[in-house]
Amino acid sequence: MDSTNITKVTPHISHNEHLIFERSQEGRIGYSLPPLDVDETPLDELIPAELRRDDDLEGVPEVSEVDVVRHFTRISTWNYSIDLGMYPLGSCTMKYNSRLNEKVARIPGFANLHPLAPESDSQGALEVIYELQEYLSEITGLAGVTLQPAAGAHGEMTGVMMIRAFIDARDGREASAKRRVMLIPDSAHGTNPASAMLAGFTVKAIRSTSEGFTDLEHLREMCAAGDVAGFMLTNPNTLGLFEKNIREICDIVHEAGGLVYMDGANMNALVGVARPGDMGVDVIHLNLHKTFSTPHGGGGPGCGPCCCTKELEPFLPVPRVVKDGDVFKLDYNRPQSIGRVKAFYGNFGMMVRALAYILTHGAEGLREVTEAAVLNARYIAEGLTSDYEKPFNAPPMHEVVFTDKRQSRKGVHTLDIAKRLIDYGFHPMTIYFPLIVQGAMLIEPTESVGRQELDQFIEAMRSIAREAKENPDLVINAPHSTRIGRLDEAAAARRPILRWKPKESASAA
Amino acid sequence: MDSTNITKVTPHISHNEHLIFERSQEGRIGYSLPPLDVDETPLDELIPAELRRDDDLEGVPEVSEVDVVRHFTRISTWNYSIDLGMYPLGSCTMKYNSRLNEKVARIPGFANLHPLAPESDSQGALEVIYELQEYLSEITGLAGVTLQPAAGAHGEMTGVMMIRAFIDARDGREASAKRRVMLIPDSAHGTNPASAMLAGFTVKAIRSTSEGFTDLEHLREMCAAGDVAGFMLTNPNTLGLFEKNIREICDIVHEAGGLVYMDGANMNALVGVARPGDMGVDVIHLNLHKTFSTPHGGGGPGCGPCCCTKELEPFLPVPRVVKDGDVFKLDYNRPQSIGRVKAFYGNFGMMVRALAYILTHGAEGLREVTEAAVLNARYIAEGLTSDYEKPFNAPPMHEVVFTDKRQSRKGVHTLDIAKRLIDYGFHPMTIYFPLIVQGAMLIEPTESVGRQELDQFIEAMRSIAREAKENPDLVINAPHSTRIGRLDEAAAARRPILRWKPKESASAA
Amino acid sequence: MRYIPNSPAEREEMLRAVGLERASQLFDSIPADIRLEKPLGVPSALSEMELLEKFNRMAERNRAATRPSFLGAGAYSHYAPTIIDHLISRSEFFTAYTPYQPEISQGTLQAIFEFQTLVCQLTGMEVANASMYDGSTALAEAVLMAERITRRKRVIVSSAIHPEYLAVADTYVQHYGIELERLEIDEQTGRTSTEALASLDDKTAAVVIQSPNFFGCIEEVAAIAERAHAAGALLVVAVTESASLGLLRSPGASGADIVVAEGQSFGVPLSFGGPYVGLFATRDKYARQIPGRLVGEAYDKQGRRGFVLTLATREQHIRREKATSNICTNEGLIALAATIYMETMGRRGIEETARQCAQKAAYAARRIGELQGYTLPFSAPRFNEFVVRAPSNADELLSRLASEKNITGGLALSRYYEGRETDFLVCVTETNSRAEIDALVEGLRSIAG
Amino acid sequence: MRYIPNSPAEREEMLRAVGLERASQLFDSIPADIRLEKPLGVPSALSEMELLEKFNRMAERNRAATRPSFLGAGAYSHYAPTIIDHLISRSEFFTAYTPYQPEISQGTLQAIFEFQTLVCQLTGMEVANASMYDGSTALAEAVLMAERITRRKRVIVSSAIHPEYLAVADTYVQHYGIELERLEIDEQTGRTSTEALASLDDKTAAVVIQSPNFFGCIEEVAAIAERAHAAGALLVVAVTESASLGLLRSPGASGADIVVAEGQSFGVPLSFGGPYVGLFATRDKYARQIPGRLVGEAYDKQGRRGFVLTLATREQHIRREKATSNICTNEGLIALAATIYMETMGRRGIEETARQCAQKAAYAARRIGELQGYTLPFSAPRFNEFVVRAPSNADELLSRLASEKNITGGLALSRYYEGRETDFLVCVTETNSRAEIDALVEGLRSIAG
Ligand SMILES: Cc1ncc(COP(=O)(O)O)c(C=O)c1O
Ligand SMILES: Cc1ncc(COP(=O)(O)O)c(C=O)c1O
Repeated sequence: MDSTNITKVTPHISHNEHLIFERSQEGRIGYSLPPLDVDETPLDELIPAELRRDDDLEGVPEVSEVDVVRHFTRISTWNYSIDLGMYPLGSCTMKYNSRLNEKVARIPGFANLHPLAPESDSQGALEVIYELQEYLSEITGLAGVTLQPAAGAHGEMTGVMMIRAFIDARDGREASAKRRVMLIPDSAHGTNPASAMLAGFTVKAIRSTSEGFTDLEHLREMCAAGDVAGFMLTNPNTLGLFEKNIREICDIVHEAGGLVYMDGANMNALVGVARPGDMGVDVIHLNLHKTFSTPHGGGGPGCGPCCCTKELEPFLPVPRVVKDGDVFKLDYNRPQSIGRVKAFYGNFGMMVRALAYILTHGAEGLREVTEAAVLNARYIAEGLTSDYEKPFNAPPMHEVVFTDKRQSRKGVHTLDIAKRLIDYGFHPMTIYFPLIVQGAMLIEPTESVGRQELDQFIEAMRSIAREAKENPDLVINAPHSTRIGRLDEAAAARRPILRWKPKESASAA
Repeated sequence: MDSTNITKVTPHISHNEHLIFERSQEGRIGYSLPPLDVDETPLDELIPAELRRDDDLEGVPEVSEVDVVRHFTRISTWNYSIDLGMYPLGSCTMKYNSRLNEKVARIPGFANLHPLAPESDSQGALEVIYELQEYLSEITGLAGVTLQPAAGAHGEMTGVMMIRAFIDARDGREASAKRRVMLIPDSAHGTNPASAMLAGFTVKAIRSTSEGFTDLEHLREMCAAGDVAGFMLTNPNTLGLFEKNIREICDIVHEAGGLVYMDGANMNALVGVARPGDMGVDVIHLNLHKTFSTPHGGGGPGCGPCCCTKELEPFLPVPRVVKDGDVFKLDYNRPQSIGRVKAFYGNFGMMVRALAYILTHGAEGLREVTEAAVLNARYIAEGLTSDYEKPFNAPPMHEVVFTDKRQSRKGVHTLDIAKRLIDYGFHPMTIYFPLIVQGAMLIEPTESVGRQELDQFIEAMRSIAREAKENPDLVINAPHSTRIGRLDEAAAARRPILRWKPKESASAA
Repeated sequence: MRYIPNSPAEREEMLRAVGLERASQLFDSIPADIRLEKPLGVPSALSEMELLEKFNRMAERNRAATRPSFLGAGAYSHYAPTIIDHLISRSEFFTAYTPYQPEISQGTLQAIFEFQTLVCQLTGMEVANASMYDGSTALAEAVLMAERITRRKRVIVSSAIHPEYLAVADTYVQHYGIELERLEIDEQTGRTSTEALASLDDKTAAVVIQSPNFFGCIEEVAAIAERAHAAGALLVVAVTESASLGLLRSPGASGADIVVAEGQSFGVPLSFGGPYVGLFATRDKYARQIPGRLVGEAYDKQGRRGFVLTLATREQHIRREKATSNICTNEGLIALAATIYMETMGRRGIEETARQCAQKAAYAARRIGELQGYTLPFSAPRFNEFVVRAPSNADELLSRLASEKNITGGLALSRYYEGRETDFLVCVTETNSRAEIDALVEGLRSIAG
Repeated sequence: MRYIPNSPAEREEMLRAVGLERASQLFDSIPADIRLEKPLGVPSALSEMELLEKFNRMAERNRAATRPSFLGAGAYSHYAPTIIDHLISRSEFFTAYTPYQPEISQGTLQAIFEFQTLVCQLTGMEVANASMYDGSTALAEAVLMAERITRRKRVIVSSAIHPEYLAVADTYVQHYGIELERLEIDEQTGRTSTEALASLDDKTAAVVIQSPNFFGCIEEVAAIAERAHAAGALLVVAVTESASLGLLRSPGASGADIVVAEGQSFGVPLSFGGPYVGLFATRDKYARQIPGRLVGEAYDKQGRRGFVLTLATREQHIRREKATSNICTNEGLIALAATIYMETMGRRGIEETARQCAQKAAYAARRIGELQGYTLPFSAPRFNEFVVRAPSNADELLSRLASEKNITGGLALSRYYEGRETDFLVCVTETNSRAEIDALVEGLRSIAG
């Protein structure tokens, strides 16, 4: 039945929840505090008026607890989430987030522990960090581990800075000053060049071959220049293909005096099956919020541990968590360290979850996950080849990329297909990444999806392919089933409104 | 945009979640248990085969943890709930369920306590029960309290059985055998007569006056017969009106040798303002899951404490929680008790929540709630009088009743108005109760709703009244915005399908 | 008050809007002489911080909650998968009312339909309701239902049923002219002695047993069913430890006509005795005699499947005093928890849990039976509970075990029975590690010796 | 494995469907010589029960988590309303990704828009981003942003900034040719000594201060802002204790150009140092230089309001090495928690919390200041932290306080500074009861005496 031509109907009250500032009413209260239990000193005696606020916190909302609960419960229903269905964002590894891990991270002994508490009274927390370091070292086949970085990009910055510090130490500042080029494939994620930049490197791109692999010729060429500090590659690469020449790649870079950085965002294809350390990689970052299932939280928090070879270990950030007998300690005495990348020890809460993930799976379970994840991706690849163009032939690992070549002939582009997928009840795949594939659609089902749902997804994609032929407008105008339609992002960027303002002054945005 | 004539679109994957049995796949696993850590004895030595299952639990689902989480997360989105908006079910008191109370009830010291643990090691739990008893006694103005009943109806049964036991003791079995009539207003909730029945009473109805009050004449008449054991009334009554003659009513019943039972479902209109004990009531039940905000949980658990006068106290169920010095004890030695109405001590988890509710509000807060609840109902009454017929003139307390008299002239009935309200994003009010009002619409906003939402509700109801005049079919065919339309309940009752069966044998339902 | 959205100022405005000056006028219809003029004798409001402190302090006094325990007797410690609490905490479930409006209650309705199905599968019955308050009230309702079906007044109940269940049944039936005759316990086997069944006659509405019974002994349900049916009586079977359904022949398969059970074993916290959930199942032919709510399949105009509350004509809101029961609010959220438990554990997990309970109990029983001075008086096969006869007063022995070894060793039967001063009931589940069991055994040894 | 929906049998079928026999063939594209042939050196799987046991055991070893504490120094114990954890635990929030698809991410997007607004209101700035990793990295990014804006390389930083923040800044800027010059501390007031500001010149990109500073002293922000602006430099103000924003003149109102803060005080658990959330705010004119994500208002064809990620051209996925930062995943869920905190506490609760912190700290400072042998070296006004000079080595004194009195009395400054062996930093918040404060005072007295 068509509900839209029915006057004054909102399908659900939760569909028109305003901003909290629009709900606020003077005098409403949502908090409770015990009465002040010490004798009060006149504020002026404590803090002179000129150092105190004089705006009476004008504009900060005044709402009841009930208002807050309804507000966030309602707007939460506007989100898609893993718990509602498959979330096949390529490169993002949207796998199931275990409730058990959430519970463990909330144990008061962890949640209420102050980072500056005496080490002797924080042994359990230090043990968590140490044990996780050990397992990540085993999984990557690399000796040194820091858990300090807060996300993948942060881990990248840490890793490339370590490469720089290592080369400085190895060649001496002067010689190393001539080694300031970081090679990065044209298929790489944007954070790679941005992170290299933070370490003061000049970024040069390495071409990919028509098969979707690193162009060894081009790599040799660039290395020949002698100014190469390192090569940052993702493996499996962002096309979902395993760089079969990885050993040779590492050799080329090493012979040229550079180091190999691996972006570990795609480790969900390798855990328990192959180890970067065994491939010749010198340093890698992991995304615990991908491979190790810590929740994405609508954009973080993450945790981006950095693992490296023995040679690079001295350059890891301080402090390091070490074991001395059966006591865990913080080691600050690392003269060659690149320094700190974050206050305290990183996103500890994520470490607890990731350790719980590893221990829940065990060795067999971790490999089982990898197999299931790759199998699911293969299954989708198989299911869609007849309807969508696959730019590369090599069998995909944990994710597969398609293009909109065929559909675009009818004027239907990747963005339209993605939006139309929403009407079928799925979150779209990653689109327009990697940049080297025209209208890329990067699909990563992860291991957390069952066969029926994979079949539904394949059926939906095929149906969209048919619609693109028979009724392109239907696809081009999608989505048709959401609370709001496509938003005018261009206009939003032209005259950005980045905060709420009270009506009167709203113009003065 | 009209999404319904778009082929193969389900607005959201969560909209077509099947039964778990339809999801089940042989070999899927959702559980984890530690390996058995004792040496295993062959089952046949423990339990002979003929006493063991031989069906291999055929048909019980086999699903993964991820399947379960998605299944319930999806179907949960098909529910309306207090957290999504106003839930104005008259007589049900759907108020905000505090998260703090949920947290408190889950404290391991309560959640993991076995009911048969030694009293000396359960003092905290006994203290919760005792303290709650004390406060409920203060709130009702009645001396004796039991928390054993699991819900309101259970409390009713307990209360009327106590009345019967009291009369048996007072008049002697023989004389009392002639007192087996329980008077109940025609406006009463169905559980009242059903509970009276359980105590072996014959139920006789008392008429209500055209003003919506107990008909005193009729009451006197019935009492004259001399066979009256008691009178069960709800106050404020189910029309939302306070029985202003309550004192007189109690006198009439008492003089006739009967006792007065008050259904306390509507106590949200009285807490801190007036006490049943002061009105002459002998025994009352409360619904902690209404007045004291323990969550309804989609149909329970509830908790229906029963409070009574000193005279009735000896008849309360066993065991009672008593305080002896500063030790809390279970007292089983109550020779006149009606016995047990439930194993153990009642729905303890609800008691913890209700006590937290009382302590969070404090004396002032409890009265504030009552005022806010009655004010909200008055505000709605005021807002709707111009569009809907109000059967009674007296000012309503915490809830107000309207009829569909005006709308039904156009063929639009209460059920249609209720369903149409769903399209406006509200849960409907209680309908067709009380039975004595034609097409009753009983509206109870509770204190948990803010003015804007009350105005939206009033506006929605007015708009429906307009639609009923201008476009009755729109209302008669409502709802138009839900996942499914009105279900054929008659057909469902004619050939009931009350469980899932595997396809093949489905016919044999 | 942070739970009341409207500010004092807003409430003032609203008062004006309805033509009043003072909030007190809202209560003008209450005669002055019965209005409460002083504030309630309730302490003043506590903040969240203060409230949590108070309850944490009280919880700490429940020492028994945090030590190894071998208590069963109607409430069992089983492992509850973490997702249960997460899912029932979705406010779409726990802040919803009874599903009176199916169009916006399908989540609850479908979950109940799954619950009813699972209860049927595990009990081996054909139809189950949406839940009762708990096992004990379910048993009482079963007796009343048997009377409705057979129109007979005599009911024979086993003395090996949970004493508190029997007490509740006594309360429920006392005004129905139903007499509950007790069947003795066979002191050899620990089972209900079937001799008295000879007295079965055409006045007998039902035979009521519990299996495994209160002493942990598995009854010969099939045999008793035959005897009952031969006399035209119904067999009512109660189960307090639902985990046993994963291993034992289902009551349905053994000939029961009505099965009631306590569902607490299915992922529901002990919570000092409640809220739990009563399971109630019977034969299709008795569906219209069932107490409580039933959810059935239904279709809308477009033929879309949904679920609704059905057969409401049995219920109090329609039939009033003629209803099959007075129950209204039941145990919805707890039934949901049990549903999530049964589906998460699933076919294999329910079986494995039962297997571990039986094996661990067997191990504990063997070890304790070997102890100097301790004996196991009953010979019948058991599931996960068994009676131990101690060398001295069991109550004193168990309190010493608690204070000296910090173990709750079981339940002294003197709580319910005279002449069983040295007996206590031990329960072992999958949550009791071998180390705990060994500590119990060692504790019993050292305290007795 | 219960987190993998497909059963082994289903996976076998799927393997066939993609034309393979064995799962190992899925990895044929990996050269044999680098495939891992042995199982990983990771213990075998733990069940839920075993896992919870293990983590509970580890958690118990964190004794400091469960005793009264007066630690601050960048991480603060504040009361977090219960609803925060309930709401962020809705899977619609915590299992969603960065809101790349606005049509099905409006919940997250609107929440971030509210977060940005609240951060602007509290800091007194015009534009704020969707969050940074934490306060320390936010500060480093602010320095880099100041360099981008001014194209100057000289940055003057106060030595009274959190030492770990300074360390992070050193790491971030080391390859940018930016030198961080330290401003000394005035040993009288405990404030940043402004003398060195004389050296401000046209090469100076920014002056960077923290207020309240690491020693708890409130800086004269406005005065420093004037000096900086006079030289065409920006003023960057860091706040580690965001609760202070409820009482102190906002950095924006005092002339700051960039404000960074640690948002942990807003309802975020201590969690041994993370995850926390960095607040980052500046002036409208610098909006296009901001690092990280920004959410803005947008409209669809029917003119319905929604929110989208905007000004993406600043970011790495578009600009790559020319981006304003490399940040991608930020602290979404923690920003949501902070948003819920700010809205629940609201205008009056944020003010009241700050007031109680200041009053309780003042009380504690006065009581400690009166103790034999203890002095308060710094004279500047403070919020809720202050330095105490002890009669003997502070580190030893605090360890005795912990072991003998079970109180974490504060932070010995020797952890970060040489020559401050007898100084320690005490923090008092609304969560410290008067009884706790008195116990601290008494403990310090008895241990010193
Ligand atoms: C291939 C790749 N590299 C790096 C990153 C950056 O990781 P993060 O978002 O945790 O900073 C991502 C994630 O977006 C990625 O997909
Ligand atoms: C007036 C009235 N009396 C009694 C009851 C029965 O209470 P319960 O559902 O808790 O058994 C209700 C609730 O439905 C009610 O509204």
